[in-house]
Amino acid sequence: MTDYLGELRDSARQVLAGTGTPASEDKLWPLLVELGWLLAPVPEHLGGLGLGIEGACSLHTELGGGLSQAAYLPATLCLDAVCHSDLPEPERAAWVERLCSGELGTAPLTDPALTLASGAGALSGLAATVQSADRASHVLLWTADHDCLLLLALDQPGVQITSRATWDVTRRLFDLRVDNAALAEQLVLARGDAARAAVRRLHTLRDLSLAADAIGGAAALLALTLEHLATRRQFGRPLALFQALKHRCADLKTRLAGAEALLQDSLAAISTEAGDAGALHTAHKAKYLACATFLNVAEESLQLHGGIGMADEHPCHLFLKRAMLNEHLGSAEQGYEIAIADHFLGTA
Amino acid sequence: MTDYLGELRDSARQVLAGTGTPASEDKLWPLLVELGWLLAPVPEHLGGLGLGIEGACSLHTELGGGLSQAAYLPATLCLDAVCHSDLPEPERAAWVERLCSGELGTAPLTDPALTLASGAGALSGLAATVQSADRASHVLLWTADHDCLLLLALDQPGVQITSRATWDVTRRLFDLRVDNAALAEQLVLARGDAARAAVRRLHTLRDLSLAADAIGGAAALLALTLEHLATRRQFGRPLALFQALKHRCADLKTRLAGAEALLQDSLAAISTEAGDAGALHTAHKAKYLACATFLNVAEESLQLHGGIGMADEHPCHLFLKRAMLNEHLGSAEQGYEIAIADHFLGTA
Amino acid sequence: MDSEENIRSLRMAVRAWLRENVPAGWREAMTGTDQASFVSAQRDWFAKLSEAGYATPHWPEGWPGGGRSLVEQKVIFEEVARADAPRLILFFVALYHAACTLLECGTAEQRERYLPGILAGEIWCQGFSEPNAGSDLASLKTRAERRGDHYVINGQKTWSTMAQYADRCLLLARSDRSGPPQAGLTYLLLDMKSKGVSVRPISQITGDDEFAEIFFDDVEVPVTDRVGEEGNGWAVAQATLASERGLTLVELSQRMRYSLPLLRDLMRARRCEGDSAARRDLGALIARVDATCALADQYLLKRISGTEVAGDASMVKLHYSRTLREFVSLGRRLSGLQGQYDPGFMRGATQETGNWTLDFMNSYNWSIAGGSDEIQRNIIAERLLGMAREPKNWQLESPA
Amino acid sequence: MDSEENIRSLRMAVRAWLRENVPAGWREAMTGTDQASFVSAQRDWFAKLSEAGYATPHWPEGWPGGGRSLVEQKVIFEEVARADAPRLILFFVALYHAACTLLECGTAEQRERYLPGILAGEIWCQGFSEPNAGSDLASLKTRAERRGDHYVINGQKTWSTMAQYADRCLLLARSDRSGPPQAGLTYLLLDMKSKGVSVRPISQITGDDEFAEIFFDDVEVPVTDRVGEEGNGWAVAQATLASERGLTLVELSQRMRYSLPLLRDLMRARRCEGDSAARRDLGALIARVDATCALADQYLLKRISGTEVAGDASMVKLHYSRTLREFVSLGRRLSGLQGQYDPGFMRGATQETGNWTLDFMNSYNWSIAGGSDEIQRNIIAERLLGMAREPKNWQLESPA
Repeated sequence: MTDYLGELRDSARQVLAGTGTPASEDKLWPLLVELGWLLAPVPEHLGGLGLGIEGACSLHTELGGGLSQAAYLPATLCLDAVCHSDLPEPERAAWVERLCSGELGTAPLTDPALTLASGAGALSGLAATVQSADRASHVLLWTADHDCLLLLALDQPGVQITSRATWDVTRRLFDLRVDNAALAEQLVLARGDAARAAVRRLHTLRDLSLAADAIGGAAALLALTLEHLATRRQFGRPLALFQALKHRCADLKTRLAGAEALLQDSLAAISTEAGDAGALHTAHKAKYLACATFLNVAEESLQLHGGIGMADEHPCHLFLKRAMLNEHLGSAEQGYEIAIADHFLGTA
Repeated sequence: MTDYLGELRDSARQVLAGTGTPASEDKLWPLLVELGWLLAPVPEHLGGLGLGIEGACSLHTELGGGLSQAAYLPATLCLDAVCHSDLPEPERAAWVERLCSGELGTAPLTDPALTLASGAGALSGLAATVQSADRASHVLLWTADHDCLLLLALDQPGVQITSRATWDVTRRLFDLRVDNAALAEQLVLARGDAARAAVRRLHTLRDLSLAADAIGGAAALLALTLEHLATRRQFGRPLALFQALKHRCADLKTRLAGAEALLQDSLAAISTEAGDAGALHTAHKAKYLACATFLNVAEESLQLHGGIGMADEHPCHLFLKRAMLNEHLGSAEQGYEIAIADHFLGTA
Repeated sequence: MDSEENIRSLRMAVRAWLRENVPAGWREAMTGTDQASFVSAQRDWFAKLSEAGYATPHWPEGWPGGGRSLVEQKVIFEEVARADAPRLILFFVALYHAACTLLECGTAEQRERYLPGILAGEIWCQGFSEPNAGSDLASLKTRAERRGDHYVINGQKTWSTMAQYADRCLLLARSDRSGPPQAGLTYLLLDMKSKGVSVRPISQITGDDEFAEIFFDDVEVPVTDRVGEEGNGWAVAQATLASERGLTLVELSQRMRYSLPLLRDLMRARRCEGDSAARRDLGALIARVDATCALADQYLLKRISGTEVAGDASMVKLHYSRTLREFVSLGRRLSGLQGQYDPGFMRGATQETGNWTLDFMNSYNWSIAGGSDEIQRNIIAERLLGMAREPKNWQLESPA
Repeated sequence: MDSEENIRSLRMAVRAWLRENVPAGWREAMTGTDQASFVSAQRDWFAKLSEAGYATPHWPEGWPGGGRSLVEQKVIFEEVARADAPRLILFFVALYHAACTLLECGTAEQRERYLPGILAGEIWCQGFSEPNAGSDLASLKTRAERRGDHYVINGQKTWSTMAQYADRCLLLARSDRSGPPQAGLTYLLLDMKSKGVSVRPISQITGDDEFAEIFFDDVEVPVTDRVGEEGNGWAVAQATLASERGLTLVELSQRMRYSLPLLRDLMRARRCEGDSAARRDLGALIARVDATCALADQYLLKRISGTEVAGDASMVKLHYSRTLREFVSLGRRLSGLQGQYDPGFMRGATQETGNWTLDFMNSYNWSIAGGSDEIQRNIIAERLLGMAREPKNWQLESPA
């Protein structure tokens, strides 16, 4: 299986080398559907490759490095929720089939603020940062109290999407407004305790996926920067020969290696228990460190590139903007560091 | 007057070059009394040189650079409080005379926790960080509510001093315990609003003095480090030739220049209005930045010295330890940054 | 002349004038998407300032507005910052770089020919930087070949501020490739309407295009438009770069200080005034901003008293650049996800717009251009701290 | 052999043994002011560990306790860290550096002669570092002159851990000054009781004296106590330094992780658990500590699988050293004024004593010794990232 993971990653790398930077959604989405990347994390008993979270994250890393515009990350979140739901068969299998063959089920990359009107079961509220919502048929949502996890069809009354331009142009985000959408018409995946566990699992996956994306971005950008330093000459010498710059690159590489090792460790530790609270805290650390490291690499890379990095035509800034956005995705409102500390202090 | 300040500083530099590092209290105290340094900040109408806070701080800087063990800093605080008190003449003049001719009036370098028993006027509580208390005849104290500023004689019942060893061996600090000392027997310098203004003035002076001490320490240590880097060779070249080290030194020098400019600016701004709240906030910034910079220089210097800096016989660590202590002196309990922000936000 | 009384009354006069004259809503007008409105807002502001005599305080006595001491110039810059008045970005090169170069190194004829145009609002740009030259000015490659009464220019310049609007260009080009790199440079005044000049705005990562590339294809420049001797361009360029040394950083650091309330507003809006982590960062920043202002002030006073030493200017620039980064980083971080939404295009917005992600990216202009932070650190280490300089002959045995 | 089952049962066995055998209050005993009690506590602990077979897991099959795989060694180190058991600082050079050097490069005779002594508790020290040599081992100056059957040693070593207690010394000395600096080094085993050896403990800034200087005045070492060929000492020294590569850092990073509760205790005592600034610092630190552990683990797994590349070890050391600094700095800062009072002397206290100022100063041992952070950065940049190396012939024209 690990071999298979390696092969998948290599082929992803090849594919992304061919799609340019950033990797356009139009090109990449059909390609990744065709190549079966959506099947990678799906359990074998549901017809997938059974590569689990590690498989998905391996691809997130490659897609992050290629600045992918495709909504693969939220699609895997949506798919995972369906796979791990208690939907009756063959309904569940049918959904897995649909979501793996090109129909996009997306998800918000931060926590939505949705409530269910008591009794009636009408859903209202706002979900921000829903990626590629205009291409999706459904979106995975959950209520603010984590009491209900559901798939919402986007083509129904009371549901409205608005495009929100971000500095990061490698992802297209939308605000999704829901106004009294009848729960009866939605596909409920879990309720009560099961929903709470499912949302924990979803949060865990989302954090690890964002971490993987960040690691991929940081590694690709550091490579780009090293190439620049090796090529560009000043005062008669390549920039890569200046010790002050070398030491800064060594620090970046070391931080990146640490964040990467932490992510690998976290993936290994939680692959069997993604729904519990311990797994979520493990994921918090991986997400925090990977995103902080990506931003650190991006800030330094812009400086190390000098003027050329300030030009729109050079990809350096695309990484920076993705890194800045990544930092604020997930459950970032109060800061991941605070959540990590509170868990450790037992004050959460 | 500025010329005179320059001369005083130059002579101080010469004196300290002769007393070794650290500059021993036994040698330095009699010398600085004799040289009239205590008179420097005393107003001319009280027989002093009228060099004010700037004069005192100029000497604090030199004494910081020489790692002075003499309690000149608290002595100037004590003296300033007497000079600016409403004590009747000739009593005040007599006190100024005593405190300038070698009798040590000291002061705590953090805020004491003292209360006056209501009505009776008996003082009780603890003052930590009283410098060189074993050599002093009196100590300047104030109550926690800032309602009373006084001189306490150390040779009386109910007053007890205990030496507290610090990592910093360039200052000798004491805990002072006061148990029901009758206020009648103390010399009250101010009460009520006058006391509150006097404590503000004292805090302002203390912060600026600590800042000056830190600037002096940082400058002397940076010079020592540069000398080490110029002298020490590795891989066939002086360390000063390695760009990574050069850049770190340039950063240290730039920070130091900023902290120094801020202190000079603050001294110029407040010399006429040391008792008001604006002056205290100005002093907070100078103290915070100078002490943070000293610590930054000290941490980097230890690394830049390599092994030799870890040996007790090299003076590098004496600066580090003084820098660590300085950070926690003054009103550091909640952190100076917080006080600066709160004042700016209007939430203080 | 610089008596406290005179300085105070100048300050009050400038302040009163600015109160009356700073156009309300200038930021919106100048940062709109429309190029024409940006240029016309800049022109209007220049005309006003110029009429009041505040655009050319650094020009010699005899010129309108001229004859001000450095202390007086500092007062004007400080008050402009304090009033949050627009910066004259479109005219800065003309008023400072071009004028000071002409005044210091030009002939009487050149001064008579060009200074009135500058006063009348001609726009100049600087043609120094080249692709692949970075902070290493001595390695410039644009050629100036002498042919009779003309130089013929071929090559390319980049990162030239507002070159797309410029009437004239301060050009540094290589007239001799034989000697040491600094020796072969010649300094020319070039008409941007000359045949063979083309300009391509650089699309920046912020969406703005305040810089441009300039291409020269057999462009002719009369020998009479050379400043200084042939091959002496390096020295003339140093004069150009020194022309506003200190003043700009006094202004910028003051602007940064006067912009601190933006952070207060942000913290209120984000309801994190009570958060000790945010307050600690803010408190530390405030002290560093004040220190930047104090250092910039002190530097200008050193220039005035003639006690400046090599490396002093570098410390001011580095201190400003690092502190500005902290300032905008804190804003960016506290803005959270909201700060990541793109507010749409803002032309010439420069710093401290309160759009923190934009401000954050723009702050790199100050750590990269005009001698990067790394170059400043080299200068500080070698010239001010006296640390050993790398020998000139250090070369890779086999160049990579 | 390394089946999950076997590893788990080893882990449980070690854990159970440690629970029974770690001496209660060892920290107090070992860090008291009395040298004798420190040495005897170390000896007792060594005897216990040795008897249980946990002191020499890295020795080959056939030796007591030996024949353990790297995975098994890792388990033992992890459990020792987890149990907060004492480190065998007094015996570390003997058990790792001396033993591995002998096993890898020594003759059969040397092994038979010295290994039993090590097992019996002989103390060895390392004689590599010299004053003014720092991280530049190739520049060593202590001389080894061949005279018949002996080498005669003259010179000085420094920063030798616990040399004042040592029976023997691993000595790297210069036998040839003619060739390139690395080529003329010879590796010797020296009896510390030899005539002409004197030791002076170095008084450290923490008050401790865990290092010493060693002086050699015409000290004779038999040629039979040479390891490897004459002039081949550099290669032998590399083997010495590689002997515990990875294991120590796994142990140290685990110790750091298990010491995080000290920060929790501190925050409780200082009543700043609710302070978001302190919590933010703590949260960031926890993630970095975990990353250090993960990186150290990953490195050892690379060694086991043979996929280690040059620079990997440097990243682990640098990551540990920087994170340790953050750890102790946070503790030092949160300790406030209380942390600045000197608790009195603590011998051999090493890290994570909860006396934060002491721990802070001790942390510099990890950023300076064993290849400073700066050296590690050079290695990472050049070997791992492939950044250009400075040409060997770079020299100042006129040496300063």
